[in-house]
Amino acid sequence: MGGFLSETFLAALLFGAITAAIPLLLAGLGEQMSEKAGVLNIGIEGMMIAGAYAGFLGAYYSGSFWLGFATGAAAGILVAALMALLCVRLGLNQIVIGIALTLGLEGLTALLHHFQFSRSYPRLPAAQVTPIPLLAEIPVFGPALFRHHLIVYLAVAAVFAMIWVYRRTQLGLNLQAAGDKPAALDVAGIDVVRTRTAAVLFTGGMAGLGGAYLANVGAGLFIPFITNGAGFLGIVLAMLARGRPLWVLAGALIFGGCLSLTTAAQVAGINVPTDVIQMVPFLAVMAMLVLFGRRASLPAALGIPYERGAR
Amino acid sequence: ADVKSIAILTPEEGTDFGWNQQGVDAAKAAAEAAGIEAIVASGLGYGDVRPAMREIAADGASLIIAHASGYATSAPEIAAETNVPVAIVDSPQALKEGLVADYTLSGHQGAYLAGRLAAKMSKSKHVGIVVSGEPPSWNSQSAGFAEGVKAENPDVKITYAVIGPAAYSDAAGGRRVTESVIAAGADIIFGQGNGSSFGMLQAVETTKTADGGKVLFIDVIGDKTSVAKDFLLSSVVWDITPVYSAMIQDLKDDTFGTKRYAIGLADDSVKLLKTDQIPDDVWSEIQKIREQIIAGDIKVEPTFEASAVRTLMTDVSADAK
Amino acid sequence: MSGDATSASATPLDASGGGGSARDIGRRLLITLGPIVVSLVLAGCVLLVLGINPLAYYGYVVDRGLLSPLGLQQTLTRMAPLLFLAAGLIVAFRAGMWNLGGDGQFLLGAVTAAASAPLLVQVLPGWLTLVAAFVIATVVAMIWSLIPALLRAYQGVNEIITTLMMSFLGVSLANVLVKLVFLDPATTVPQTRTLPVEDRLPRLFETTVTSGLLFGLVTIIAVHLMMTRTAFGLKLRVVGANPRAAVHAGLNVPLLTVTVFALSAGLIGMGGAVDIVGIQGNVRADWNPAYGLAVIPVVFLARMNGFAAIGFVFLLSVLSIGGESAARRLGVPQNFTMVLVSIVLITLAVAEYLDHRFNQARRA
Amino acid sequence: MQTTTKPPEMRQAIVTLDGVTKRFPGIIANDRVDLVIRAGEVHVLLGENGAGKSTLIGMLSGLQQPDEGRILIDGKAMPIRSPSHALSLGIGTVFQHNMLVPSLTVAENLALGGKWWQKPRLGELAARVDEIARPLGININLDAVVSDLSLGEQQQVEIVRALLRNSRLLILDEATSMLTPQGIAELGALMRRLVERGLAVVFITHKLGEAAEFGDRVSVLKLGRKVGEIGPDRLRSLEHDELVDEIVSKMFGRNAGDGAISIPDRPANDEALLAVRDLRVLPGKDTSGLEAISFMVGRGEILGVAGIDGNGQKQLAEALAGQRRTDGGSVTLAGRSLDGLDVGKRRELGLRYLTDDRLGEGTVGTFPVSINYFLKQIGEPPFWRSGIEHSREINTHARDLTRQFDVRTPSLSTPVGRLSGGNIQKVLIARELAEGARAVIFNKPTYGLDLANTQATRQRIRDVAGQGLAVLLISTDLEELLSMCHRIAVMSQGRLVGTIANGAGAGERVGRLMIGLAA
Ligand SMILES: Nc1ncnc2c1ncn2[C@@H]1O[C@H](COP(=O)(O)OP(=O)(O)OP(=O)(O)O)[C@@H](O)[C@H]1O
Ligand SMILES: Nc1ncnc2c1ncn2[C@@H]1O[C@H](COP(=O)(O)OP(=O)(O)OP(=O)(O)O)[C@@H](O)[C@H]1O
Ligand SMILES: [Mg+2]
Ligand SMILES: [Mg+2]
Repeated sequence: MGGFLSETFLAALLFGAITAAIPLLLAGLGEQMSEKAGVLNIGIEGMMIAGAYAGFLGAYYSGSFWLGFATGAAAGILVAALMALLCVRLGLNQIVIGIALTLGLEGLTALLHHFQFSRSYPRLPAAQVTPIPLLAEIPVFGPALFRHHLIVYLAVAAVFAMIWVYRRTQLGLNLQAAGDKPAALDVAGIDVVRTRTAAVLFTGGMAGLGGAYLANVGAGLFIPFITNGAGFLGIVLAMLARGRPLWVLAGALIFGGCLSLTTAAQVAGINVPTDVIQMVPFLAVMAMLVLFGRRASLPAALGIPYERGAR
Repeated sequence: ADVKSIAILTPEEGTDFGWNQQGVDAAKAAAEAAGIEAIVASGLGYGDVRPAMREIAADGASLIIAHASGYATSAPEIAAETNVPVAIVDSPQALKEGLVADYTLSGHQGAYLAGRLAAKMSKSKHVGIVVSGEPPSWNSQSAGFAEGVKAENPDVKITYAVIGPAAYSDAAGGRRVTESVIAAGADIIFGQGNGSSFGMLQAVETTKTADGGKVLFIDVIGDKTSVAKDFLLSSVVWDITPVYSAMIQDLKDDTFGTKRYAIGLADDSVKLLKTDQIPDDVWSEIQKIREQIIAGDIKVEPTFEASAVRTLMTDVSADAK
Repeated sequence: MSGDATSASATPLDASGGGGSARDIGRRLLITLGPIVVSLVLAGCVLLVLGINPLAYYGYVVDRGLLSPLGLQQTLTRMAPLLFLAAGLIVAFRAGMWNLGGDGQFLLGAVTAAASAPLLVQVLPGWLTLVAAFVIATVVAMIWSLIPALLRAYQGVNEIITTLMMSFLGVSLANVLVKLVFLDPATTVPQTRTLPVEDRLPRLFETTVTSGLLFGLVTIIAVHLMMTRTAFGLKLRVVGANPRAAVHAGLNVPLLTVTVFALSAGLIGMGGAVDIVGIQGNVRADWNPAYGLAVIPVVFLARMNGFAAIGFVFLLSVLSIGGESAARRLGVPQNFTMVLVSIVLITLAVAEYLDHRFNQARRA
Repeated sequence: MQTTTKPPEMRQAIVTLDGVTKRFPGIIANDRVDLVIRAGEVHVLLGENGAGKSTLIGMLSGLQQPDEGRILIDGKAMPIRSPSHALSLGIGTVFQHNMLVPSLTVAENLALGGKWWQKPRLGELAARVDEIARPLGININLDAVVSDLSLGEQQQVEIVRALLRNSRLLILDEATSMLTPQGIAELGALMRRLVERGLAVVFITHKLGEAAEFGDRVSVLKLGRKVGEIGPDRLRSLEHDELVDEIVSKMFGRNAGDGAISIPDRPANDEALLAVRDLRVLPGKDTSGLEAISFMVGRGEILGVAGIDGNGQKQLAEALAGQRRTDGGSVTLAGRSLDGLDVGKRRELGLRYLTDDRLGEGTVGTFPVSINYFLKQIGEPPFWRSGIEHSREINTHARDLTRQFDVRTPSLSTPVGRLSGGNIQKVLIARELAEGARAVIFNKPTYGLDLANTQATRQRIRDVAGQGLAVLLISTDLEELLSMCHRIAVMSQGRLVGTIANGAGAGERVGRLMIGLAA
């Protein structure tokens, strides 16, 4: 029983890939919304770590994963509110503020963890999974894909919800206009600052949720710097996807899959340093950029604050 | 010479139930025993620590313990510059009389014991090694563990997995990889990592073996009993206090820098943690093996290179087939 | 109007004009020091919550980062690589190219310098070794920037993604090189061979300050003058401010783009070299100081002005050296320094904004 | 000229400006302006470039807030806080500068502004657009992406959008600048129908003919102040020429009569200076190509290029200047082949190109005026020596040019983007005519300029030809071509469909060619 290529093992690998992909997916979807509306949200790593910390705190003290997700998302939104105030309302440089927020929150959560948990390292129980009837019984894929916490299905559903929002709703048009030609949106009677603020807050919520998932479901605990660059990967995914949520999903799965691949290779006894294997997703993305790069154009007003009446 | 204070520099905070905490605690204990002051500089990271060393030297420390292999280049340089003795790790050839001593530590003997223990206790006859990265001290213990398993029962399979480069804080990665290793059939996990080892613990606690059984965890360096009582099979516990005490003594005797320091089973500076999970008969067998190692009847050599460790793992797995 | 300091895309108005009057300098000083005082108060509140006396903390920061001779030397030493990084970013940002791949370029420069210098020093005279290490690091970093440069120049691919990706890749590659290729066979620790202290860049006078500081200062000033006083710099700024105008004016935009990337990455690679042959001596596996994350905002706050960047890099170094020391002495985790730097960055940015607003109101 | 149902002074005031003042850094854009906009009237706003017309519109549409004074809606003081507030008050605007989202389709652009949670009602929209656009003779493809449309088509979309809003007050800020003569006439008729339904229209134009033809009331701004108003009665009582004279004297403080046709004499020696043979450009995704264009321009000759906007004129200019890759054909200047040469080389040989996109590619808006004069000479002596900038040389020459070309700028170090459109244009002209010019391509040189600036620019062009240079004058304004050119070539869909010698009846023949008939 057991061993390489066993059903359980393959299922665990796939399961692991999904678990690793979900935070990237959430962050990427969030970042995509900001970028669509013209805000380059470099602070997403900070929003994620805030979400991871607050999410863990919420789940740990309340005993409820759902409350944890709620507090995580709320923390992300709180950070995003600061970013929206500074970058959208006041028009401060998005890169400066984004990096500053990331630095500050990584430091702050590490500090808080130090004083709060560094003697006890509390952990959460395993997350409750919701098997999808019938599908969950399929060998390998059932346990890997259809036995997850409900939030995972919701995250995937969010992809389709966002496709719908972008393609079919007035809000989608507004976001697109806010990123491509904010003045046109403004004179059409829609408040650009409000639209962008909403987008940034959404990013914060998604990033916070991603952080909370990472801490509560992915790791089951919070430790400093736990996000480990996931937010920056989210930025890359969002930029590559250029407004298409499905591409974010695909990208997140590729990254998650590559992580599992490194484990598979090791368990199979293939003697390749992990550094080399872990370059694979990045190499794949670079290759995609080289081949299809022409299409990776970005919203015209990305990164440029909007000020009414300015010329 | 007169020894007034010792200073210890660690890359992370001394609250990790592991390498950093062990260093800080031992330095404090050794200083207290010698009746001198201990200066603690923790959480310095893996970047440039020369500023901190220079400053501590200028503040009058009698000895600087650079408690990270990453500090082994800078510390001797600062020693030469400031004339303050330093102790470094992972650089056995770097001795310099009165100035630089090495205390390359290896728990490989203890890890060997842990391997014997794991092979005895594994029901699935399959154990896993999960590490956050591949620094020398992790490698020698991984190798020691594998050798112990193999010596106990060549039929026990070993699965070896590295979370990723610089994955010290990747708790989610630790959990994910450990779950995969458990799914591959392992029911005992020998885990080494800083923050990520809590992710491994989490995986062990929340994942069952294929037949619904319990998975157990063997830790290294520290004693995590207080945070993981029910799933902790054992730990290769280090105690560096004797090493630091010996350094202080050598400084007083002006023999610092003439010898290396090591830890081992003999003086209990490396020992296997006894937990409630270990049956008494197994424990006494382990104790016998310990005696044999101390007596030299069983030889355990440290292996530091990552590639050598990997080869060993492949070999071990191949043997198991 | 989208103010220069506040808009991510606006290039500062020509800096050549601003020979400051006394009042102007006073104002700059006020909008730099004012926010620092504010951030100290804010960060002090965090300290108070943690039960630490902020005054003691700041006392140490100032003393150990600025006033004590030893601390000042450390601060100046830390500035050396950061100055190169800032210079590289100034070239790119002024030309409107968002080179966010500094970390990868820096590390590859560092690793190749570290790999070559200890070997070269056995056959070459010391100074030639250092020159060679610099050249190698520069060229390698330049090559690493080639893909983003070509993609941007000929395919119009946004360089933020490509440089970020190449940075991730560069960091991994640097690790692989250290672990597999340039490994020092004499140690068990995965690291490159070590350049002996006596073969490194000389120190300044009787101090521990590396002469890399001087190179850094000269470089960043040279870059500043190049960008503001030469035809070449003006061409780059035209490309940055309005690429279509550059085409219209007959500039070879793709070529200039590639040049900008090469220059920027080369300077950053030099920063890696200066850190190695000036300070560190070798590169360990998994070493990544991630200087880019700190220097990028600094370059923006300096409005891509070389002289201002020197000031901000100095400030950053004081905070990091002094902060490390203060944290150790008071038992605060080192991470507090990150919080402090973050607050300083944000308040400086807000002060810029207020200053800009105030000016606008006054001119109206 | 017009039929009104009510006596003018009884018509209801929809919007009243009461002593409105707006200041920008260093300038008073509107200085205590009083204005009454009444239902049932087309109120024409006239004024030089920078007179403050767009600023006034900005305040009416909620983009700007007045520094002093009040705005009254239906007689009640009502600060217009935002564009959406303006829309809710029934004020719809077509802005001077394009306000469409290039990446969205026409339909999506028209739908912009709905409640955010709703689905855009694209179907409903199509019916309404049809209803509005058809009588206007506007034919727009709702599914086209805006960036694929020509500027003229985009302007049509904007007009339709403003009409879709059912506004009580419709503001058109230079909305006719990109329309064909036919389109302008249709728009005029539409405005008439709208005011008859009780709407108010504010119409801004630089073309006095349009003002006289469509307006019920004319207000004239000058340097931010309102310097005169001509009410409906007086407007009706004046003959067209008298009216133009009166407006011109109000705007410029002098008499008209300068817009007359004056074609410069050609020097006896009229050898071909610029010769183009079989020039081809491949069509792009959203641009038309060029097919076998051949023509010659002689020394001292002005060759006009007429055509509806978007028929390849820009591609022609760019291909000649070396900015656009060609797919065959040859260009020679004074006997020297330019084929394969880049922009800089062509300029050196004497070919100059004055772009129609002043801010987009002509200048670097954030750079000082002085540098912008020499943007095409970066690195050349005496301004740069061994690559080092010589500010004194640059400033001396810049000062000369500023004086010589009458560029009105606060200082040489002012960012050029802050100058008014006309003054930016003068900077460009100064740059292109710098020494060594042999042939000059002018692309829409007077687009958006006021009368005085337009005339000054036209005179420059005549002078240029008078000095023996070859001039290629691309324009969508037929009057302009007829008033200056020796010959007029007509472009349609990337081809030269004919060349007409200027003279009696030329306008009609050119017009026939433009709409696809034989001359
Ligand atoms: N956003 C702004 N910031 C600063 N100054 C401005 C701004 N907008 C307009 N101005 C100033 O206001 C003056 C009036 O400009 P405005 O655009 O209203 O003129 P205009 O009458 O519309 O000219 P044109 O006929 O060229 O459109 C200009 O000279 C300019 O200096
Ligand atoms: N960002 C700005 N800062 C200061 N002044 C500005 C700014 N933008 C525009 N202006 C002012 O606006 C005026 C030009 O306004 P605008 O762009 O409407 O040109 P214009 O006069 O309308 O010409 P045209 O009709 O050719 O467009 C300039 O005189 C300038 O002072
Ligand atoms: Mg205007
Ligand atoms: Mg205008």
